[in-house]
Amino acid sequence: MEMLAPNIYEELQGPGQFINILVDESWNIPLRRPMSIAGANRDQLTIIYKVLGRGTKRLVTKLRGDFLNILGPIGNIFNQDKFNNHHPILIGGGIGIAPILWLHNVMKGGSFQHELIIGAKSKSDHFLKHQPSRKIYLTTDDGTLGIKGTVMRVLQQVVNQLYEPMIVACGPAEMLKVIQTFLIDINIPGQMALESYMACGLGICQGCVVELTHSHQEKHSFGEKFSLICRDGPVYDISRVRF
Amino acid sequence: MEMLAPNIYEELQGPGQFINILVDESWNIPLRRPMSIAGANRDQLTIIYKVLGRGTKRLVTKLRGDFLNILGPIGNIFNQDKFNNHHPILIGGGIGIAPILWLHNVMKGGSFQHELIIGAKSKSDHFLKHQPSRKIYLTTDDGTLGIKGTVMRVLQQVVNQLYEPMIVACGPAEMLKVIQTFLIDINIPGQMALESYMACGLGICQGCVVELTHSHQEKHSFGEKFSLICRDGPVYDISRVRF
Amino acid sequence: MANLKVSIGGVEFNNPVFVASGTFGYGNDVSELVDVNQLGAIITKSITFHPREGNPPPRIIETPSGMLNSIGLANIGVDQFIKEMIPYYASLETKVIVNIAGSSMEEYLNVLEKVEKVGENIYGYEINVSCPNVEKGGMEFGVNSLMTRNLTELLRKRTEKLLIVKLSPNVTDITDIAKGAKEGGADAISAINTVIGMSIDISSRKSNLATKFGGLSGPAIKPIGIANVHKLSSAIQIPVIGIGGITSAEDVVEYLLAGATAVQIGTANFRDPGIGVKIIAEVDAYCDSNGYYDMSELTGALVNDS
Amino acid sequence: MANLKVSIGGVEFNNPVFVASGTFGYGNDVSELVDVNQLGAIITKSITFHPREGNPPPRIIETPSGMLNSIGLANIGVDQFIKEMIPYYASLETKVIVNIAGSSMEEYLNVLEKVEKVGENIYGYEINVSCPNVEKGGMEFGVNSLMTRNLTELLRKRTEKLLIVKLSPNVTDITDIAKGAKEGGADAISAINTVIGMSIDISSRKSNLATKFGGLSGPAIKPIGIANVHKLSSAIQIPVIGIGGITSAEDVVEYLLAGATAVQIGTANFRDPGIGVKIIAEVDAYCDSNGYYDMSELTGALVNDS
Ligand SMILES: Cc1cc2nc3c(=O)[nH]c(=O)nc-3n(C[C@H](O)[C@H](O)[C@H](O)COP(=O)(O)OP(=O)(O)OC[C@H]3O[C@@H](n4cnc5c(N)ncnc54)[C@H](O)[C@@H]3O)c2cc1C
Ligand SMILES: Cc1cc2nc3c(=O)[nH]c(=O)nc-3n(C[C@H](O)[C@H](O)[C@H](O)COP(=O)(O)OP(=O)(O)OC[C@H]3O[C@@H](n4cnc5c(N)ncnc54)[C@H](O)[C@@H]3O)c2cc1C
Ligand SMILES: Cc1cc2nc3c(=O)[nH]c(=O)nc-3n(C[C@H](O)[C@H](O)[C@H](O)COP(=O)(O)O)c2cc1C
Ligand SMILES: Cc1cc2nc3c(=O)[nH]c(=O)nc-3n(C[C@H](O)[C@H](O)[C@H](O)COP(=O)(O)O)c2cc1C
Ligand code: FES
Ligand code: FES
Repeated sequence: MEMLAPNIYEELQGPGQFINILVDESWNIPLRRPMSIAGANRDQLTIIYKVLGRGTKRLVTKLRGDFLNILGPIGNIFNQDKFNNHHPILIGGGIGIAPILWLHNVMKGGSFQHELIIGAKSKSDHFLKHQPSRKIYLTTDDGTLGIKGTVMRVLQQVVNQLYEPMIVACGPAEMLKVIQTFLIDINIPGQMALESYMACGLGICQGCVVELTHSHQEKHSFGEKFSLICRDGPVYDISRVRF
Repeated sequence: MEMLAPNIYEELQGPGQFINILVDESWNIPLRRPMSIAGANRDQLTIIYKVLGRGTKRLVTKLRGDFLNILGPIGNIFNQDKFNNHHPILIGGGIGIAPILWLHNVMKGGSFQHELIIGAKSKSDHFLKHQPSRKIYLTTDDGTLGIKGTVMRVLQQVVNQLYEPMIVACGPAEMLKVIQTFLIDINIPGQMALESYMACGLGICQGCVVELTHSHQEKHSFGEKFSLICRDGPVYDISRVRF
Repeated sequence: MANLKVSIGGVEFNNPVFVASGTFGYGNDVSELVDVNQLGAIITKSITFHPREGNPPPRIIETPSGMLNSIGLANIGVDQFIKEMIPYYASLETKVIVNIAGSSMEEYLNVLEKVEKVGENIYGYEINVSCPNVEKGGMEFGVNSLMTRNLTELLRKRTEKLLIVKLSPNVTDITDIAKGAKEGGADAISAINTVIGMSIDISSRKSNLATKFGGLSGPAIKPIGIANVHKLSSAIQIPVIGIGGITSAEDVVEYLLAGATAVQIGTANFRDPGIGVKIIAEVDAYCDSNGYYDMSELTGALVNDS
Repeated sequence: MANLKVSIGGVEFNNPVFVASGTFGYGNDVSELVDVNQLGAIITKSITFHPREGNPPPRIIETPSGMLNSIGLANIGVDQFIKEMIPYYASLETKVIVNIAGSSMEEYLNVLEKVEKVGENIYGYEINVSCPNVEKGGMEFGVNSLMTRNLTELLRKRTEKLLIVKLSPNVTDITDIAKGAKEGGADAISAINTVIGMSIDISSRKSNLATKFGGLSGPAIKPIGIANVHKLSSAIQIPVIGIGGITSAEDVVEYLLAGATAVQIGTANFRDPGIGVKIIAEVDAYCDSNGYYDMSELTGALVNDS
């Protein structure tokens, strides 16, 4: 879905950031729905979303030309400075591909070397081409496209062939958890963008927390153990998150 | 608004009856909205409604071809047998014109003599022509069409010129109340169709009652003092209602 | 086909989906529209000893995801009920539970004894304790544990049929009241009755209900119902019948997981009196596609991992 | 232009539209988006003596026309609050009220005394009594009239500023608790806090909140808020601040008619943090087009004709 949002575009910092969408003007759907920005072009933002429940079902009913009440840009960004002496491996799974795709496109534009791994259940969930020669690897659980299995299969392969790899991931909690365990084991650094239920996206409800491994107070979070994904996230160092 | 409703059409008894419309499939609008039938032609029902609040605002968003969840036909009908030795004066005001128009059309079809008085705030609320020669009198509060004033102005005039008049009225409670007081004073009989908030329209919520002057248990009402408008009404003898 | 049967106090119901008191009349009004025999049970509109006119209109108003009502227990009284409804109920296959209300212990007892004498196809009583108790100066039975216990005990002595006490959520500690009911000999608890609410028409500056206060029902109160059912089922050992805001098979499953043995559908009947029957089929389908074979696998099967 | 000013316990507020505790952070998070100086008052997130991490996630879930939360009073603690927020508040024109929570009488007192020493632009305290009282074995202060009275009395002795007691609706008789607060010396009552609720994810069979139970808020509870405010304003003579499900100027007017002197906007801030400021303008316009010149013409102006 594409939308014209000049004000947000102006303040945009980069991949990782998201917008918070009021999908229904009535209280039929009380809370906004957060969606990562999947791309930005002039005044236009792109989001990619999967229809899961009421909110996203409502979102698909929006027509070209409709107004949408959105708040953003929200959150921090993938830290690209850290890529300097590293070879980034971008991993996106399920509804977490949006920020990864944006990052991929940004890096492609800047001709930065990187690998891209996108996982999904089945062929129909994909919209890229499986091109291992161009370092784009698609996986499907059912083997209908690309490599059969999860993103882990590809990751395990490519990670050994690269010098100083660094992982950038976004996707379902289960996927991130497996990646985290794997990376900590082999001592490879990484960043990941998290998701959670959100009421405000502004730091005022304290609803969107994640537990951190090292106690340390973030800028916007009230405590040291829990961090606000909407303001101090969604991007965290992979080792810092306790699932 | 017109709708195809063959099942309802089959069971239809006549003017006075209404349908109960689920204007929103979600609970954003919890209760159905009752609307009098304004006409029936083959399998097609007509309703005429005024946009007042959330329910009717939702109703106007329905498009040709949409499905509408309706229950009906509900309620009793104007008792036309009683017209036998009488000269009916039909009075409709505000959102109460629908059943009156249907009755008017039915009687016109059967070439029954009658007067029709329709009152509204202003010209734009009317869609008939003011034709005193054809016994159709329109009134407006602001004098922009027909006779300036309320339906009472016309009623007071015509009632004296007729032999054994009988009133059939539907409209806002205040209008019906004034008509009732007037008729009781001069001892003229009448019927009127009432409105009220309704949850079910089926007799199961007991929400839609009106107080009666003479205690007497109706078929569907639980008590003697209060009568269920949805099942024992909406049409009542004018002298029986306590406003 | 899962086994939808549930058993409460020794009585077996074909399925756990009942219709709530006051939201289905006596069942007869809609029997042309709905195959009421498919329902797990019909709970009647509250019956009092004398007929009751109920409160003056307006009696209902819509609210966000719900409604307020102040019907005021309008009902035909126990004598007319027995005369007109008992023969109708005898023709039904669905089990009928008579909801009883009263403003004194004696009134509850008198209604129960009359029904007890004649009641064919009446499988039990649901005691609505949310009525002002005239003996105790208008205090509701349902806000006091001891009063609830005494009332239940009195009724228990006169009937072997199912005795269900229906509780109000408008109390500090619902489990305390439930314990009173249990000690008095109740077979089951049903909860919740409506939540006290009010709404005002700002243009007329009047309450939207003639009685000012009314009872809130519908999806808006579902989280309140779930919380109360979960509290109750954790605190007492008798079955709990869940009520409040149910509109779908998912809602039924949610109540069962919270600890309910059966549920009642209320306000949703006003939008669609056939919703109960539809939901039964959907619960069945849900069980099939999720591998549940018996309702007992759902009741209280909440996963506690914190 | 109507006169929107309202006075509570001698303090004058520019308008009756405040933001509710826990739904606006400390005000600073959204000050770039919203002109917070237009608000009648900012009620801070509850402050406790020590910083509190709050409950584990998930902490929020949507419900019909509302939401459940179990934030668990996450806050930065009184010391950091004083260090970081007091300077910010000194720069505001809007009056600030500090909401205090605690699990013992002493904790409330210690927080109040610390703020009392430094509090510039702090016009008073809102006492959140819906916290479990560790001294009394976890029983909430807010469910007991005497405990509420004692707590209020203790705090009253230490401050001349506005003392508001915020009440929970999860009690049998809210007016009883309010009387305790009034006797203890409260200047005003605010009501309601959230309603206890729960919801379950039927596919994982877990509660949607890590803590199982949470607090229900939003339009779903508006009728409950209106009912409680009307009960309170009829029963006690001190001002009532209405809270619960407010999303529009009409809702504000409804609360005022029910008896509130001012109101607080909660959950609606999460959809639009600027809603309070918008509503103020709309209340003004509403008064103009309906011939009200002063808020006092609205407060309690319910027409009783039954
Ligand atoms: C920072 C952030 C960025 C996001 N970016 C995207 C994106 O780019 N594209 C996209 O499709 N989605 C994204 N999401 C998730 C998206 O917000 C949810 O999918 C959406 O809110 C679901 O709404 P719903 O009403 O359709 O589903 P609901 O009715 O709320 O839920 C339906 C089902 O989806 C699950 N679900 C709900 N919310 C989430 C969630 N946040 N994560 C995982 N499962 C969930 C529920 O558990 C439930 O089983 C993002 C979330 C966050 C916090
Ligand atoms: C038997 C019956 C037949 C009816 N026939 C028609 C008809 O043919 N055409 C038509 O336009 N309307 C008819 N009505 C009224 C119609 O049901 C209401 O106008 C409608 O429900 C208003 O819904 P809403 O959501 O738009 O307004 P709401 O948001 O519910 O209310 C908006 C405003 O309208 C007023 N209002 C609401 N319901 C009524 C009512 N029943 N009577 C008068 N004022 C009301 C409210 O007090 C409020 O001020 C009938 C009602 C009944 C009971
Ligand atoms: C219009 C109406 C009338 C009711 N009448 C009764 C009654 O007579 N006796 C009773 O015990 N409960 C009565 N109730 C309460 C319901 O049985 C039920 O407990 C409550 O509505 C909550 O369920 P719901 O949210 O599904 O409606 C009534 C509810 C409504 C809405
Ligand atoms: C996420 C959230 C956090 C809250 N935190 C607090 C709090 O810290 N202290 C408090 O007194 N009330 C707290 N409340 C209650 C609100 O202040 C308010 O009383 C309640 O939400 C009802 O108003 P509403 O329906 O407008 O949200 C909180 C409410 C929500 C939704
Ligand atoms: S979503 Fe409200 S604080 Fe993060
Ligand atoms: S509308 Fe329910 S009984 Fe008439």
